[in-house]
Amino acid sequence: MSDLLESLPGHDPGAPMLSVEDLQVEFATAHGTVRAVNGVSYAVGAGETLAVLGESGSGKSVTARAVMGIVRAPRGRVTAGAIRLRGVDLLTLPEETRRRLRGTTVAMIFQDALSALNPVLPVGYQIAEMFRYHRGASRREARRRAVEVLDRVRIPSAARRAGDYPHQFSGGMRQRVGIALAIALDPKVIIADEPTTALDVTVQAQIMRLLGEIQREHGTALVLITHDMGVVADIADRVAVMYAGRVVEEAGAHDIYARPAHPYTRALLGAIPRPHLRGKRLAVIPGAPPDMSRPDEGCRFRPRCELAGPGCADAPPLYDVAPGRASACHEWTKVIEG
Amino acid sequence: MISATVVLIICALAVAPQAFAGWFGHGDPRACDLADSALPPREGHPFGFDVQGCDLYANVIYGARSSVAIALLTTLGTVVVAVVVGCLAGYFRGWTDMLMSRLVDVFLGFPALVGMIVILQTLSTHNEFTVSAVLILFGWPALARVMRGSVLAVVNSEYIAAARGIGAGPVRILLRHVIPNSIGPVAVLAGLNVGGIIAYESALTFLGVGLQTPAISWGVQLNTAQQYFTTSIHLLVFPSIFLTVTVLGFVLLGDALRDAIDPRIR
Amino acid sequence: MGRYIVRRVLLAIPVLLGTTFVIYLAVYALPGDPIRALFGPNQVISPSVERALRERFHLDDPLIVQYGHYLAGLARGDLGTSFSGRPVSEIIRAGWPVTFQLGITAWLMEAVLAILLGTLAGVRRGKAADYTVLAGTTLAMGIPFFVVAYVAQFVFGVQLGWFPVSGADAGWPVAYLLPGLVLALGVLPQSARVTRNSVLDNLSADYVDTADAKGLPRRVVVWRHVVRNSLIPVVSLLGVSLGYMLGGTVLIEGIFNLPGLGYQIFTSIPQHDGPVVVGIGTLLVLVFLLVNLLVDLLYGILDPRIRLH
Amino acid sequence: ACGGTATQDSGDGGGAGGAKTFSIGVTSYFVSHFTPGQSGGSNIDYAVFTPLTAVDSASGQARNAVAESIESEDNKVWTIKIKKGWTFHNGEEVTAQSFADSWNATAYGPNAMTNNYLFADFEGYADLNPAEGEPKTKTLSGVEVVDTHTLKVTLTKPLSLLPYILAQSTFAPMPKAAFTDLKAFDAKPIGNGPYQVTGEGRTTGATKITLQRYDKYAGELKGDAETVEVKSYQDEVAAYRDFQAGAVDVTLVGGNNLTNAATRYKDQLVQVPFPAVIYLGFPLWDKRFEDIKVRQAFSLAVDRDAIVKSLLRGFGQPAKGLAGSTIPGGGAQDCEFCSLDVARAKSLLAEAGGWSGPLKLWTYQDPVNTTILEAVSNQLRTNLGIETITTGTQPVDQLYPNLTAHKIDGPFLLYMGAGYPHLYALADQLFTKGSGTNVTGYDDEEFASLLRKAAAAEPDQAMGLAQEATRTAMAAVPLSPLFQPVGGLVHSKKLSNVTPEFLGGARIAAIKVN
Amino acid sequence: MSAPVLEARGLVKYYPIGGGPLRRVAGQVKAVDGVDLTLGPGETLGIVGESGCGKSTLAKVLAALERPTAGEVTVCGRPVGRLRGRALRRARRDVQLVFQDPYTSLDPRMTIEAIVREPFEIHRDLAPRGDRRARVRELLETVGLNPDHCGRYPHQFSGGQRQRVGIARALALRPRVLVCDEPVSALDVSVQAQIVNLLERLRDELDLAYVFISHDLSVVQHLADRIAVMYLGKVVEIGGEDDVYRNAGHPYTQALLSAMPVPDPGLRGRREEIVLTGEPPSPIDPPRGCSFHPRCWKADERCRAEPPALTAWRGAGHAVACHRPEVWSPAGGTEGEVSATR
Ligand SMILES: Nc1ncnc2c1ncn2[C@@H]1O[C@H](COP(=O)(O)OP(=O)(O)OP(=O)(O)O)[C@@H](O)[C@H]1O
Ligand SMILES: Nc1ncnc2c1ncn2[C@@H]1O[C@H](COP(=O)(O)OP(=O)(O)OP(=O)(O)O)[C@@H](O)[C@H]1O
Ligand SMILES: [Mg+2]
Ligand SMILES: [Mg+2]
Ligand code: NI
Repeated sequence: MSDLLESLPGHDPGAPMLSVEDLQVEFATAHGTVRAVNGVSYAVGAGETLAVLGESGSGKSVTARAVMGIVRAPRGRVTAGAIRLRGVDLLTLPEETRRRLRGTTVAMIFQDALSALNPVLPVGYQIAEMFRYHRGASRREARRRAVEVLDRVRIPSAARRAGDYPHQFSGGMRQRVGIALAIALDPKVIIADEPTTALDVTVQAQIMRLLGEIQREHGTALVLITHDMGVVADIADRVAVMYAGRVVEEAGAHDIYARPAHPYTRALLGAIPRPHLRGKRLAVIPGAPPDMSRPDEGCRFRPRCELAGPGCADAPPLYDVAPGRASACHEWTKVIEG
Repeated sequence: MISATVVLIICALAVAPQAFAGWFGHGDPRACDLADSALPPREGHPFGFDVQGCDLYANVIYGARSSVAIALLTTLGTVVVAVVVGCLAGYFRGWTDMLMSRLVDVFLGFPALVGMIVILQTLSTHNEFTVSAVLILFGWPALARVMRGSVLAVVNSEYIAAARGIGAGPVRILLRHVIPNSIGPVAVLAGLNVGGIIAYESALTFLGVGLQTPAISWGVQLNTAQQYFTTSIHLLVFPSIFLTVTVLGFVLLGDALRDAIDPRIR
Repeated sequence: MGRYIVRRVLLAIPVLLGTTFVIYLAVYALPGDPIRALFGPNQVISPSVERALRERFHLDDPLIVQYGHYLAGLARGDLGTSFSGRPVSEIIRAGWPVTFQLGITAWLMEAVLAILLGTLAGVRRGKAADYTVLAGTTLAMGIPFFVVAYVAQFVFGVQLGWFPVSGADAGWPVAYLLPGLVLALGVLPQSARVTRNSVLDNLSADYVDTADAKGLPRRVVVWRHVVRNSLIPVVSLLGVSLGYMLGGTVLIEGIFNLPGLGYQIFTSIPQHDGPVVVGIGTLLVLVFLLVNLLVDLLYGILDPRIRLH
Repeated sequence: ACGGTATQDSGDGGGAGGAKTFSIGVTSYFVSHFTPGQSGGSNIDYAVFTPLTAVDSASGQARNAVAESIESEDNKVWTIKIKKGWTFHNGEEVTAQSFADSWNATAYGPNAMTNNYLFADFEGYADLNPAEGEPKTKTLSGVEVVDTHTLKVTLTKPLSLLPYILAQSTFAPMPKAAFTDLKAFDAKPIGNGPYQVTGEGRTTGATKITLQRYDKYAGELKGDAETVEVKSYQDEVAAYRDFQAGAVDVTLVGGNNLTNAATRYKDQLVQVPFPAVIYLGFPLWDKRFEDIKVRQAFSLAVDRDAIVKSLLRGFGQPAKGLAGSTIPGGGAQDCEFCSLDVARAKSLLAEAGGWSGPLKLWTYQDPVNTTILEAVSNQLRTNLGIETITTGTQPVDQLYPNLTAHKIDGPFLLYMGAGYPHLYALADQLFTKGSGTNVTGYDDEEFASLLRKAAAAEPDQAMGLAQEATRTAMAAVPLSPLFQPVGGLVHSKKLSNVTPEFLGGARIAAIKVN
Repeated sequence: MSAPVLEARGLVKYYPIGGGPLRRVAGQVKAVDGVDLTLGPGETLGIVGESGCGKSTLAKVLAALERPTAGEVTVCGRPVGRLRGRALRRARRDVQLVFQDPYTSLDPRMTIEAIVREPFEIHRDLAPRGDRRARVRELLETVGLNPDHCGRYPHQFSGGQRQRVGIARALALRPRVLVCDEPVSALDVSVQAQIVNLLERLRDELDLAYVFISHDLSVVQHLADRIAVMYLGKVVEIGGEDDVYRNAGHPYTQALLSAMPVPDPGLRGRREEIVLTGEPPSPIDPPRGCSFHPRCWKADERCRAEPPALTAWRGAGHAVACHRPEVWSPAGGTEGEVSATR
């Protein structure tokens, strides 16, 4: 089939596979408007893995959902920014075109595989649907393709298990089904939102290996949202660290672990329990994350930051620290030097 | 909070009808002249007259008393019984659950109207209390089923285990944790049921076992109106308007109540 | 599965026996005199006739003996004889088809309307459609259904002539549409609102995000995924509402002149016709239990997480 | 009527060459039994059966029907000659034996026929209905078959009104075939009337019975329509609705629908004054009503004209006496206290010591009754100043036993129809001690002896004596007549000559189909 | 070592499937299948294991929230197995459970003050009525919450804060043992560190003993004195922190350790990983013999036939349930021949 993305206005083969530019997302709540995402930018190229790190509530998932176009109206709204796939701005496209891109060009893996799968439909059916509504496949053809996909994610005796329901699978297998949904149509970008948080380490390792293989085979761009610093260290090419609705640092994986350029990143790394810290207190970040419904002009990390000075009353821009590295801290030089 | 306002107004009507009945005319629901029988609205009598020649407006206003009393009594009664039964069945499971569930089945399966007729006929006095009692008797099972379901969902949650962990006994767990967390759906359903109750009161009158004239209630009025609606439509329209507004008020109030006891939504 | 059904059916037996006793007790406790009722307002009863009738129907025996007679008959497959002289089994056989057709019609109407309206209201939450459904259902609920029945009969039957005013002569479904609708309206508000809330719950479920993220058309997401899941609580409510409908036939059959069981039981109460009331009442409970067994089985189909053993 | 649905073909009855047919709506009570001993005397009963006599609705006189002659010397022993040539629908000849069989069956206690009491004055009744144990014989000694066409009837006391009594459907004959299966006969009777029941007759669960004209009918009034469809309804209201929709050609209307019918079907409505009275009875056992002045005051405080005019829209006759003019012997203004006189009512009540405490009025469960009772209670409150008036209803089967047991604590609104069209019947039912329907507890020797005399007297004197007895009773005000009810027969345009039967239903055989 | 505060002997917990009145039991989930544990005062026992291996069930049985099918739990020398009603409720005071999910373990309709205050209302002897409010504030402070927030509802707090509320509630009863069932799994690293620190502080201040359940090996390593590894309802290896992490003897422990991600991109691709094949077996119908044998790369006939007992292995207090234990450590490669499937 002719590639839908290529036919869209603004398509540029040289542009990054996915780029998020200054994205802002708001939610209307009983307590007022929550600006959950407040100027997030990141980019990921084909075949590359971008890990998105950050405190709970920092807007990682909301950004991902905005990319997928599933921020729920009427409460949630993308208010500014752009989301580009190879230069095509998704936000300017009509809803129907966006729908046709979902699953075919961008796909998402959700955190909790059990609740992310429809409990009353067989898993095979849920995968087959994608072939039916995007590829116009017949019922039988779609089912055959679904079994193939289940096979690809290493579900044993896939043909037989395609008729089973999600609750009949173990946690690891469910997550593999979730991956199967995402890769079924060979999308160019996969966003994985904490795909292994609920799983134990052996299963987590399996899943991560599987994602790596798929990425290698198809050159998919992968956005991996996670809390687990170990996983990031294992597979990410680049890392974006988010805090309070913004990306506060972006860098290559090696650099971030070796020499963080933002105090938040530094604190995060210090909080990881490591064998040599046994018996000692872990480093913690004092205070609590800011209330997103009462935005603070200025650096959002200021109240919890040991380096905070009067200059921090102005919101820091994303400083270019080094080629491919950026930090949103006025004092990044101090941080990077330790 | 429209719902609360509506319900408050209706309750005010029920408590002190005399304050409202006289707005347009003499306001005495019992001052009747057969010569006016079923006449349409006219000056001083905005709703017209009923078949006995009484002012319909005053009657509708006074009718709130019995109807609302029955609705509230019955709602209260059914909710209490349903909560008790639902809690026992859902919390203790086992035999208690089975017995209660079968009892509920029988009550739900047996034609309630038949049961009501038989019992009311046996009771022979038909006032607000007996009618409410019978409506409660046949009204609790549906609510109890809902309650049981939502209790089942709650008792398996971790905060119940936590309460047990700190040594809370069954009574405390039920009163402090289970009931507040499981009563939401019952509140909504109870709100929905209010309309049904007033309608049922009317059906009982229609069957000759409900409130009877000279008792004044919307049910009695609708029952009479039903016999004359082809010739005197106003007899049907005005009580119906009041009834519907009341019902809507209670439906919304049930929703609001559920939200009010849920701190997550506040 | 098979075991489960057998167990449920066996469990129904004591329930039904209990029901017969309770109804018998209730009819027995009714004040007034069955013989007097049999004769009507101002008829003279000669003592000899009265005595003969009392003997024939065991009316002078204590309750337990009467009930014993009834059970003994039941064991022989004899449901007893009505005071009017007709065997109860014959009355049931004659009335059952009418009630069955009426019940099915009403039930189908309720199910279809509840799901359509509830889904509409849920999907369009907070919009005009939602409020229209709320208002409409409230109206339907607030007005007693005998009033609805008479008005519907007058407007659609007499004035517009779209449906037969009464009687079962027109056959299924024509003769049952209007009474069925009136019956369905009585429970519709509840089931439509349960559907609506269930749809709302499911609309915010995670799997809907997945379905959206898969790029499925909205209508597929709503009907395949959301409605399918939302049906689960609705189905159990539909099971319960059948009980209400069977109860409602008591009035509706009379109003629409349908010679069914509801009408029979209704006319039998003032007659103190114990055997008829007990027979039909128990039958209705039995039907209710069976239908709810079916509903539970259907549950297992709708929700594969539930396994019945 | 408005356009009916396709389900009814009542409109094409007069179609070219089509058989004449119409449908009639009745309440289910009308067709609940057909056996003479159990039937209620509905118009359907009279279509299927013809008794010995019939009461002419115009003149109020009993005429011979199957009877050739009915004669007696002493009003005690009667000789009844039967016309020849009458046959049952199965071809069997109607003989004296047919009558004797029918009567014996009804009078035989263990058969438990509801009309059994009507034979109480026949000789031998006591043997068939002993106070205890099984009767030794199965036949009435007072009914003797002299020959095929002659019956000899012996009564226990003189009763000149026998020809009137014999007009009731209870006294219709039964063929031999009936006695092989009485149950089947009750559902599908074989009568001797102008119409025969076809098909399976009355079946459980069906609301329709088809009548077919019996062409060998020997009576005068042969039916016009070839078939008549009888549809039974829960009540007249339902039947009237079906009439409006065009599904029924003729039906009785009552209550509120009369007004509607009177305007919508002006030329298709036949008014039917019922030979009955609606009255407010007083509990004579109740101390508060011991004083006749109280009863008089109550009677004077009711505005009968307003009730009839406003509530009944004129369909009724405000009572001036016990019986209306439709009943032979009725029409007398024998009720002194039947007109509204508030001042007099008040003063009478005051003379009696005034009223204190609550007052409860009773009636049986019936929408029309309750409406009227409410109006009465409103008037009593306004006119007598009794503030705490309530009303109560009970089902018939509770109310009557409670009345007889003197357990009702207030005046009661009741309906009483004459068993047969004669003032004597009404007075006897209401005022004779021991009568099942004398619920006021009225008991007066002077009245009783007058009525006994009336029974024994020749017809022309009987009337006067009955009237005198009634006056006596009315003077004591055990009850206060309110009005004589009027019903209506409404029929479609294709029918004519719609006339009422005694109980109000349309006389089927008389109806002409255009 | 002083007398143990918590002891479990031969604990077994089976859940019937499809049971109920008049119902035949269709099968059993063998959630916990013969576990022995001892916990000294102030000691921390870490429990790790695959999802579904029975960790939470064990926690509930230890906290006397579930009655064991067999075996005995002894708290401070008192067996709790036969206690009922009031006595049982008293006994529960000494062992408190901290739940995994801070979202579901707090009653959403109670303020946190009410939640923390509830233990005082149940056990009136804990504090006189007048002191309760002060005690609640004190407890909230102890766990690092602002006592002025005590009128708020759980949903107004972050996950870490809620977890602290749960801990404060448990502490109100002055227990000897806290059983923590994955208390940090739902939290992100920075909050996790706060809770871990809090637990350590409380241990020092109050001499609490912990049973600490987690599937995050690094957190367990950080906190625990001894570690028990569970597989399918059984403890397959138990020993001191050092023994288990450096000298793991059971192949399952080895697989777990090898899969543990290390937060250092420099080690990427250089760690040896043992990849387990196959799916975890069902606890309804566990494999015969050693329950790990279907996924074990060195299983032989004996493993298939005979369940291995927990036997001492190397260091003191280190025991392994394997017929052929071998030493392996994630960093130092294998001792002996391990054919790791890649
Ligand atoms: N539907 C919604 N309505 C209102 N606020 C929302 C909604 N969804 C998310 N938010 C808010 O947006 C912010 C960002 O949420 P998001 O889910 O993106 O966080 P996250 O970084 O993914 O956190 P976690 O690591 O816990 O998944 C939070 O403060 C959250 O409360
Ligand atoms: N109430 C119960 N009824 C039936 N089976 C249960 C019950 N609770 C737990 N189980 C089963 O017992 C086994 C052990 O469960 P448990 O929750 O203890 O595992 P876990 O090790 O805590 O897993 P996780 O790491 O996922 O929390 C599982 O197979 C589970 O399905
Ligand atoms: Mg998230
Ligand atoms: Mg667990
Ligand atoms: Ni099964």
